[in-house]
Amino acid sequence: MAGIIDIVYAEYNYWIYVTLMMIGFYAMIAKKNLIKKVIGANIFQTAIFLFYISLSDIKGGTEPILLHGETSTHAADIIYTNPVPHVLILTAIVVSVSTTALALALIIRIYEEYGSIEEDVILAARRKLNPEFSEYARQSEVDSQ
Amino acid sequence: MSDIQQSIIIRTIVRIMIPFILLFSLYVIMHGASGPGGGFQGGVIFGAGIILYAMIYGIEEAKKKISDKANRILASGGLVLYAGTGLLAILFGGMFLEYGVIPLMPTTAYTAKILIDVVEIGIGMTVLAVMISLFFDISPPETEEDMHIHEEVE
Amino acid sequence: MTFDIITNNLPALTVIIPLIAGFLTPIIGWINRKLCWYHVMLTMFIVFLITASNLLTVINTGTIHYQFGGWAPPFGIEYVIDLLNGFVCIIIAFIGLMVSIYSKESIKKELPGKTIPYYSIYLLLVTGLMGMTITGDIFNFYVFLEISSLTAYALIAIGDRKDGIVASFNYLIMGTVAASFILLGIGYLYAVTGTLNMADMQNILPTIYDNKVVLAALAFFMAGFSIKVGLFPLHTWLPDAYTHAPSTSSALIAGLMTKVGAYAMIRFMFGVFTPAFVIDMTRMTEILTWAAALAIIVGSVLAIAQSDMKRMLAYSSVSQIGYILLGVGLANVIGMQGGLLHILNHAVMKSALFLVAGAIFYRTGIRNIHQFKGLGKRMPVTTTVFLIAGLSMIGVPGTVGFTSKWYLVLGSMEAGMWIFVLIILASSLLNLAYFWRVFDNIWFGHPHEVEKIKRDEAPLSMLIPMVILAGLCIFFGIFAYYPLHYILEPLSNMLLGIGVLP
Amino acid sequence: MVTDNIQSITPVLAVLVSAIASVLILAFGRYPNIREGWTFVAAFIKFGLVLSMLPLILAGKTITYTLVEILPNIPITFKVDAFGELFAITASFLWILTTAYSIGYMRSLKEHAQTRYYFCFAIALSSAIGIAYSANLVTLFLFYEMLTISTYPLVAHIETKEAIDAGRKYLVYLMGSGVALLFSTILVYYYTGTTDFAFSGIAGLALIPKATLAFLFVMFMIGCAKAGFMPLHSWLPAAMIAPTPVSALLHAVAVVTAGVFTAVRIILYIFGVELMKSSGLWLYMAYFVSITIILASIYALSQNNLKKRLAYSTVSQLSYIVLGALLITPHGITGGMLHMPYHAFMKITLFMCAGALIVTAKKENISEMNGIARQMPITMIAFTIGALGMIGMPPAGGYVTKWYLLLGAAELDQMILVGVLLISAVLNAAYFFPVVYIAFFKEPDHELKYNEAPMFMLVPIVITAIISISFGVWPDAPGFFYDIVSIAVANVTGGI
Repeated sequence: MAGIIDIVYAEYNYWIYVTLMMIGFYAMIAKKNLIKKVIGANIFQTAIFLFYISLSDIKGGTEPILLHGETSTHAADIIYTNPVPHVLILTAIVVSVSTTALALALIIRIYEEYGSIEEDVILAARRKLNPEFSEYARQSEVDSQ
Repeated sequence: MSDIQQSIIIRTIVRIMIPFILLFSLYVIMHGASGPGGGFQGGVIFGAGIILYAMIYGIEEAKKKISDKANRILASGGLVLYAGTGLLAILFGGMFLEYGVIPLMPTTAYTAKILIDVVEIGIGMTVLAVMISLFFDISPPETEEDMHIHEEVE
Repeated sequence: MTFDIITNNLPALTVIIPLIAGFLTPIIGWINRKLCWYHVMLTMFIVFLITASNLLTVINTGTIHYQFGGWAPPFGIEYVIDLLNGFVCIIIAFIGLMVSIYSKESIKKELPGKTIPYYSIYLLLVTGLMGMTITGDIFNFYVFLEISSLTAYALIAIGDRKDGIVASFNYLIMGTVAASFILLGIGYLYAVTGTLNMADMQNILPTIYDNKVVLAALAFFMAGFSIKVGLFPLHTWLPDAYTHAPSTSSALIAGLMTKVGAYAMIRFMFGVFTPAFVIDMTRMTEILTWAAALAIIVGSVLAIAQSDMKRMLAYSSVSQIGYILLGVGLANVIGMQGGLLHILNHAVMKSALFLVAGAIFYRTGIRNIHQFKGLGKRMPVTTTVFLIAGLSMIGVPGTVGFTSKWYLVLGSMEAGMWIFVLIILASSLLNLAYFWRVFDNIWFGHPHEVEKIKRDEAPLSMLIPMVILAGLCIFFGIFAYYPLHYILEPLSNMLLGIGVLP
Repeated sequence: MVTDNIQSITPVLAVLVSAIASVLILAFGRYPNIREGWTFVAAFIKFGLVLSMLPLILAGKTITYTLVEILPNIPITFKVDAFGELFAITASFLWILTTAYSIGYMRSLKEHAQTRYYFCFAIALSSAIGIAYSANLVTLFLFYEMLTISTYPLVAHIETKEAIDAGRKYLVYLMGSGVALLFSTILVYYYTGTTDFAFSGIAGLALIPKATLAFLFVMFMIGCAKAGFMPLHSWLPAAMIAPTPVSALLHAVAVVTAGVFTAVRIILYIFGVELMKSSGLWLYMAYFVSITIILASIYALSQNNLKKRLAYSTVSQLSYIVLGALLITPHGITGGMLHMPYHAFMKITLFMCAGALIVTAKKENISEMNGIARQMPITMIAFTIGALGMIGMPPAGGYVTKWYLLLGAAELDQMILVGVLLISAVLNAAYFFPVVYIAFFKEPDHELKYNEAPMFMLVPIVITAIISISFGVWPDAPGFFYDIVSIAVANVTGGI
């Protein structure tokens, strides 16, 4: 048993990220509320960001910035953390923000049109409005059961 | 208006804070070439300043300061500035974004620093404009009429 | 001298021109709204010329490498154009050009007042797709993937239809899951290789193939891309999104998004991982073929059940994606050629079909197949285009559908998978079933009322792209030799690691 | 026998003529006279072009032309040999007559959508000539599918629900079988790397396993559903809903003839005489088509609708042609090949007579035709000539081919097949003579006045009837079908 605990403890960052990711994934799939879906997506993405960030960390490392007075030869002695994942994640965060913003904008429009952000209500409204749709909706309900 | 929006303390503090926030954002943008910072961060800080203003003084007020059209032009202009700098490098015979080839300053590094600053400004413009317009777009409508429509839907 | 400057930088310009143009659109629209269309068309035309020139360069002199900012890989971002993405790029640019010509009238009617944002997003979508295709950097790929996805969500939701917004939201959720999986896969690969450059990665990976992280990365990539291309069990976002988007958006997204997704899948399988890994070690290609075969059948069967034209076409896309991936998954030169050829063929056919659906909707407001009676008389050119594209989908010889089917069947025989032969042939009968229903409704059934119907054809700017695409359906059906011989054959050899890189 | 090969674009032109005409027909859709004028012009030019190649063919040469290579190693090539020329002459000559007949028929009945009708007809003819001149299976498949698609609007022409259903059935059977043909084409290409027709068959096929070969043969024969083999025949009677000139087209000019043509092409030019013989496939298939011959005749007996009776008769007669090709002796093949144009001419006579009855006397069912010969003597005489040919009695040509077929069967010691041929002759008589009897000798229900069909319809009937007689009276006229067939037979049997 101790072995397992050691493994969990030694790489706790990965466990955290996996747990967060699954929470987010669950919310995206299972929650009927559209806002909660978006929150789920955010948790999911944030989990991945954490994974990237923890990836780049080195014990005892310092931020990779050349400070004044340090020459390049001097710099070789210092352990730097890897800056690349940070840069990548910066971009990914921007992407995530854009996605969230777009999702929220869509939710506002959905709310304006259907008066609800609950998936069930929207589905029912669509079925009522659009007879063509009913077949499809029934089918997808069967799928989900 | 909510209580918070009416609170004189908050209104005054926000009024005092905002110039500093914006100034700091400009510092962060311009510092991008030589240290931590850059267009993204600075733009977001700038946007946050405006959003703070909008939260306290109302969106209509904020829109008077920075209109939708201005937002659009800032967003487009910023990217054009960024890509234009890259294209400038092409015109001087280099690769895209290869700043060193532009004979602007005596040393290559110096030229690159100046041009990276230009690029950062462009990015900053876009980011701040997008942040602000996102806030404007997503925030609930404030006028009486709009509210009315919403109640109907519910 | 000036000419050199441009020719040296063509790879970068492929992406940058639509990007800048996209952001110039609001400014141009601010000056005069009508200029937007000319601006977009001109941009797409220039992009098309650039991609054509890129492809010719690749065919003549080999792969192009372009280093951003002069930073050499693996540190800098590198754009690499080889036969595969040169081929896909020109398809993107061409379909983009055609749809942009078409959109003039369609936008005026379907999206009044949204012209400027539409065109702006349009060009950004093209940027995203181009970037995804052309980049040689795995993270840069992710960024462009997200650009294209976000713009696609926006293009679907931009219309007035209520359902479009919900469809777009569902697509967004699915797309986010897909993109996150891909991001995770990228993270895993970066963790084990320490590089983001595709070529570099391909050199490093073979030494660590027994590492479970690599395997997990492959699984994440395949899951992510399967959602993006709408492979059968993961296709649920696709029919709604295609159906409820505005006509031009459907044509563009149906014609291109899934193709680029398929491209990405191919690129990752054969350009990041090695053929040996995906074919022999993990048998990923074999799994892919079965999934694709399932998609072919289920997509066609579901298409038969639809009465909404665009929905029918959407389900047919699900099945056609199966063709592409089946060919790729067969992992022999012939099947691969069939799959790759189908990228071109399906882009041409499906765009034409969606444009026709849009033109019919534009003139009559009808989407339901059962109401199509008498259309043959009313819109003869449009319906003829539909006939040609529909016959191509069925796979009648002399049209593009036949050539890819020929290769796919031959490839399946080569692989010894006779069941796939059966599936491909059966699916062409299923295609016949759902397309003929539409043909019947268009031309037959009301002999006496038809005489009274007046000719009421779509405007010229909508007809021209449709007719060109229909012409291409036949052109590439008869002259399939050229793409096959000059591009696809060396390309398939290259992907499968047979022969030397050009 | 060495054949010289000539490069010439003539076959391509012959195919294209009616395709070009179809565009003109569409363009002049509003002016019926000009529209039909184009059809006539195209028909004559086409026949002229086809005929212009005849001297070369009779001199034992072949003409090829490669149009374009659609896929690497898979060109669209045209090749005119004796067998193809046989079909091309039949189809292009009958097109002239059918056109004249169509004009009479369609105008008399004031049919709708005539432009579409002539348009599709022209395309169908292009496809038929394309099939005749194909040099490989891919080219053949291209035109085969084109023929199916272009004849669909003709079958569903009247656009009632029944017609559309018949059209669907037609399409499902023929496109479905097209898939089988495609499959076997690809299979041949996969195993041998070529799909070209060769006089002695594709050599590489002899190397593949016997079970696969049998499977391939079965797939090919399913692919030839246009030839109306028995389990896959039911589209043909259903398609009788179409206007009569279309039935004539289906039964005589293009579709089913194209089907048997393809079947014979595959049997003799893909598998080849030697392979058919060594693998024993010929015998199984011969028994199989014998069943069709007998069963279809029995079905025909029970039909009251004249056109349907003729349709089943076609199903039965087509199998003669295939049977001839399967009787891999020179005599048998001669009989089969010769039966193709003979049957076309005789059957078109019969159909045109049936159409004339519909237009003039408004009668479709045999039971209503009491004494009809008093009203339309010329038509019914022509009908009788056609019927005699079908049964295999002089003076029409049927007896010649039947004689060769019997000879072939006897040479091979297949007494069962001889018996089948004789029984079928009896059955043919059983279902044709009542029609003749009713028309000529039964008392009419009411007074009938002399009233023939319009000239446009009558003249073609007379011409085909006369040609049908000429087959019987002077079968080996120089430069006529017999000469062409003998060259074709020499080609496939290696000049034995």
